[in-house]
Amino acid sequence: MAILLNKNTRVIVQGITGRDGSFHTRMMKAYGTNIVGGVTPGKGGETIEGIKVYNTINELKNKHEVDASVIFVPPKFSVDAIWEAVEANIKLIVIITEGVPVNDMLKIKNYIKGKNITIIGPNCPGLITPNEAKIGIMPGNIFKKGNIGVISRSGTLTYEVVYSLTNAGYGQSTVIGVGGDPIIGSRFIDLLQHFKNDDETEAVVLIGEIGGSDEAIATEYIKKEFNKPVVAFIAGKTAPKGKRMGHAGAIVSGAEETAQAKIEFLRKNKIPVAELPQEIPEILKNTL
Amino acid sequence: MAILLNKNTRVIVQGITGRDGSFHTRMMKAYGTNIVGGVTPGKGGETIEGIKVYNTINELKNKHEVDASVIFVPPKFSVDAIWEAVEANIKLIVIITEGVPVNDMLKIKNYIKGKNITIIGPNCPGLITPNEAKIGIMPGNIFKKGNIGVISRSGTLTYEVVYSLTNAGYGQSTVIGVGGDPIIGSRFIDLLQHFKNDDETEAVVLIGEIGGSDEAIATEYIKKEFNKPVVAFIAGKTAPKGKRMGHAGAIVSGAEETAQAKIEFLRKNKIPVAELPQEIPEILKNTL
Amino acid sequence: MKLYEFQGKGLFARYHIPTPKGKMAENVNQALDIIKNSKLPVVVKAQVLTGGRGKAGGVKLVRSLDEANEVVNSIFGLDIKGYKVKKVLIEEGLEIKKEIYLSFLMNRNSEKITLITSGEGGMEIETVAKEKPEAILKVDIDPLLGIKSYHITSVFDHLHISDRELQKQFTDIIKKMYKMVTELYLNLVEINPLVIIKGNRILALDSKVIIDDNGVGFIKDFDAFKNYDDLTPEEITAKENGLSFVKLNGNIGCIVNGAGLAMATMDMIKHFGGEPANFLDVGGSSNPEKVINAIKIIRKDKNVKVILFNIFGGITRCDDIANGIKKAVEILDIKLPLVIRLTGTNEKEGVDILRSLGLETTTSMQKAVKKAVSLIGE
Amino acid sequence: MKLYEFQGKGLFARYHIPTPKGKMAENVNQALDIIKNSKLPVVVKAQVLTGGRGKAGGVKLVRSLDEANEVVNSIFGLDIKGYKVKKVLIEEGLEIKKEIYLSFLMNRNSEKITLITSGEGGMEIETVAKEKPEAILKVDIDPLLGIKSYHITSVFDHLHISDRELQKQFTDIIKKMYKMVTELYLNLVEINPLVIIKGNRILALDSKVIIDDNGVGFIKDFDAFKNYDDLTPEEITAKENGLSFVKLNGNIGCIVNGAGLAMATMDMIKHFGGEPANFLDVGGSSNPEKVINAIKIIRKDKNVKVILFNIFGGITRCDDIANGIKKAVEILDIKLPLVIRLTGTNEKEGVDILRSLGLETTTSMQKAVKKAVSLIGE
Repeated sequence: MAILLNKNTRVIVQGITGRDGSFHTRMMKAYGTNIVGGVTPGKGGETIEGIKVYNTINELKNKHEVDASVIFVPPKFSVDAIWEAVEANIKLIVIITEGVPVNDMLKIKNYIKGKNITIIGPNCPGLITPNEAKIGIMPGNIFKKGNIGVISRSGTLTYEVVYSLTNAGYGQSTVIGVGGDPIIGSRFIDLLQHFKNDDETEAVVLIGEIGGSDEAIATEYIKKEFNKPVVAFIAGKTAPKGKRMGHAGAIVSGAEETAQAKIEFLRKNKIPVAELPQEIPEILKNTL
Repeated sequence: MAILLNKNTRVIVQGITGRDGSFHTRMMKAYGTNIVGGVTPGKGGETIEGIKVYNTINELKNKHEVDASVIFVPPKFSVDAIWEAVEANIKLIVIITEGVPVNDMLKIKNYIKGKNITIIGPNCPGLITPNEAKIGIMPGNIFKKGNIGVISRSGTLTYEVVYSLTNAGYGQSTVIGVGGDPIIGSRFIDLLQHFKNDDETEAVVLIGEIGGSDEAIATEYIKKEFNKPVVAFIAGKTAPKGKRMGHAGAIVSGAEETAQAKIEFLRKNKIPVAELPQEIPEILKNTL
Repeated sequence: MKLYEFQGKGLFARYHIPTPKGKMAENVNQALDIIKNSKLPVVVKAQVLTGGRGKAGGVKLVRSLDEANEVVNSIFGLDIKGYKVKKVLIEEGLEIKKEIYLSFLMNRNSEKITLITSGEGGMEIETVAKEKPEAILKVDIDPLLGIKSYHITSVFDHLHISDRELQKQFTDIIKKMYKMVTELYLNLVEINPLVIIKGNRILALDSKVIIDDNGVGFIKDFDAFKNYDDLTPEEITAKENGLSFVKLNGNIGCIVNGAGLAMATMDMIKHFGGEPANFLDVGGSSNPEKVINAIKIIRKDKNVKVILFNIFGGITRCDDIANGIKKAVEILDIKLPLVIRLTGTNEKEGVDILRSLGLETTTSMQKAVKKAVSLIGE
Repeated sequence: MKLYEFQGKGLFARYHIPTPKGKMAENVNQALDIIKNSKLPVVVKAQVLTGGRGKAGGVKLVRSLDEANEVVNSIFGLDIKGYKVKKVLIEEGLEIKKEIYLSFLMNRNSEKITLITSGEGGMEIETVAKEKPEAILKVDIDPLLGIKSYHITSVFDHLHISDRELQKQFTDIIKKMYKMVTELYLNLVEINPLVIIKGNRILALDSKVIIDDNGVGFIKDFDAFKNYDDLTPEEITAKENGLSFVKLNGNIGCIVNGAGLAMATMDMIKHFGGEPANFLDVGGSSNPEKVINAIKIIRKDKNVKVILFNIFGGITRCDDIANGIKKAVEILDIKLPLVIRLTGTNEKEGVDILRSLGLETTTSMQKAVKKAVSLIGE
């Protein structure tokens, strides 16, 4: 089953006419994603990579059923693009854009509460259910169908880990990059709840980093309610305090936000933590 | 069981120190309502009718569990009072106040979607589950425990109908005045859904009036999904078009909003409509 | 509360929504003076709080000074659906390229703020809805979010507006109208037509503004555009005294607590063969003054032959009403027969007070209504 | 982005949040001039983008002109946590009756805008949280609703402020701070202390303002208070070129795509016994220029002995990076050894480009990191 995404998921691309939007539309289509339409205001009527472009989601929805949207719109217009997807009641919204203001994301998160809408990102690589579909910018070739769920705050580090998993024979059920911003649509705990109910997922790899407390919240949840093995990796042991490490959300603002503190807390709660990303398959082998 | 309210419901009174707030606190207590506290900013620490007063709901909630709030706050302060109850996540909020601006109610209604909060009112008499508890300003003595649910857009007209029901031997499960404003927390259809699932309710009396289309929406719902007898009364057959009849919501702005059109639509859908409020018990007798 | 066209345009000016140049006149001479000093043609528009003035001859073009006298006199002489024309607005004549309908309203059904637009500007929207529904676009806006770019994009798509400069002006007008709706507690703001004139400028040629009665208390300078011109003098007096009153054509005056019960009372009078003279809700928390004022207002109507009280006490207490009646009887010289139905909160106290005055009461609404109707028959 | 105290107070002035009278000085003479023309006492406050200046001697009272020279010179001579004092703010001395802590922040955990207040003004909030947690009140505000009267009531209750006049001033300040947070995309606005002075006036004695880096592009006149003073010159160059760069103390320069992978690369260097010289994320959609700029920035650091590329293509394409390296090799005279790890999107094209330059690549991160560390050892 995997989670959130499969080959039947009907996906639209917001910002489909831009450089990244069109390139990744091609890549997603090539991977098998069921892309039903694109949206760029003022470009309605064009065709990009064989996909019809509309001015608004509402116009598009008159023609197509939609399950998910991926947003490649530049920061200046991204906030309205997100609201458009939310107001159109699209159930899965993946925001690739980096640079969405935090206070807009706060409003959006508070608005979708209770509305059964899942947002992934912003500032994220998207998600993939191997051999079925991908939404976002992940390089499809490194993934392999299987039973490991992966949730990560980083893009390329996810590829690194997945690459090791695939090479070691561990395929993935669904891999999700949650995004590097301080306020993100889905946190570790939200996605763990999905993996808990997914028959295909036998174990989960969590890839965290400095900043915030999502790893600690996830740890508490895993300890109490999560019934599958989890292996973690935390990036940023050598990151200095108070400096933003690329991601807007990767900044240590309290002692509990360091990589060391997170690793300790995970281990204290019997969740194994790899020293190097490439060690994860080995640890998984001992856990499964 | 009745709906929404019983003798265990823990109720707070916002605006408890005002003339109406304190008077009706006494009346509610006398009827048996479990009033656990009151709120008036700046009056914290006082005691009204034996009930402790707090400055804010949050302060009150440190001391008491709360299931419902009734708002007697004057219009100028009522909007913040409603938001305070909503933000405190009180599950049943009854707004007696007349004069809440429509655009604030619109915001409030959109905000509570998906949050499992029920609002009754504004500009309403409240609700009562006879022999258990009442929230609001209804005169308790005319009610009698029984199996008829009553939903009404009017206050005193409700009393009139209930008085006839009680005199004819028909007790009530729960009686709700939904309020006379154009935008109200719970519309007929919302409450019919509650009555549908209530074992104690055997039939429902709907008391409508000119303006809006809540009666038509309820009619469609009853026809399709409601499995108990319904008897209706619609006030305003002699009301001129385009004139507001007291209630902000009681104004005919289209042909389908007249009493005649509503009555016709109900009858077309096999829902009996009384000519006079006092005829309702007789019609019920033929229906049950 | 409805505003006049010129008041609505005053608000437009405040929000920088462009309108034609225009001036108000309150009599024929003023109007002629303005026209003399204007570049012709001008349009003379009757200011009345009702629709359909165009058909009634209330809007006319003046192309030359020769025409002015006749046009102005004819408009000031009009009575449009019962409203006498007391003011006219004189505006520059414009070369119109396109007419659009645009409005925002508080939507009872969708529970959103709804933008409505159509390319059939100048026609009444109800007519367009009936005859050409596909010409209408409705966009529901969540008041928690406000108006967004994609809402506006869908308006452009619907109206086929692709010119960038027009889009810019249009966006500006839409956003400002939305701002008006939220800041001024409007139930409706309608521009019909919004026109595109020569030179690709967009202007609001007309205005219809309705303010939420519950909102007026929250508007800072509400007094600047308050008007009661669509109410009768009695309705104004009632409003100022916290009573809901609507005049009808019958002879049984009604004083009722609660709007629903008041309507049901009217309906029942009719049912038993009588004719109600009014709708009157004395409201909750009644103090005795309200009853006195209610009686004063009702007996101004010389058709009224009997006053029927129908009181079912809830938040209203029967003793308050009874005390009001008592005071009224003491102060006013009431010649009309009073029929009193009294029941509910503090019923006993109320009945006792009235009994001490020799006034009979009943607890049955039907009995009271029948009695009032029968008194007319006598 | 952090603002200086004086910049934050500039924003306070714009929002009409009262602050003490004060003037800026950029050198000793300016400062002494200002003090000469001021009513004494005054307070001289070092302007640095870090906390703890008080303990470091960066805030001093000048009671008489005799003291001025010594105080001003001592403060301009300070180095506070690596920040040299280049500016001071000279403010009127005030008679303080009460000190309050008040801030708003974008709260990652509750996902609300959180108001934090405490009666222990002047102390660092982290210290209060540890030593006297009950002194702190946190009020979560839903950004869809904004700040409401009951939020403010709970602040008064917590701080025991019952004086009506004080409540009025306080309410005003709280609402304006909240407005600042939302309009200026602030991650934090902190007033510590907010003081009540003689005559019951409330003033912001200090300011700490952090703007959301993602928000700065949306602020209209952001340039007016932009500053990069907490960044090194290399960090500024990096920022201006769209690179994320943080200087560290090691000797292995790193160029990585993706922040997480960049951190993991640093961690792995350390793990294998090396020392990273920097964090550098070239970001997604890289164009060749970014790679050239990255190399330029890294080799300014004379400690760097080897440059390690760790590229895992996703949105970044390997051929773009390879073309960047190619151009850099052509334009720049690169003396440092390059260790290149390249895999992912367009890997083959990238490897081919580099091979044509005689540059070896690997697909293994561990191999690359080990090689870089071993090159240092040689």
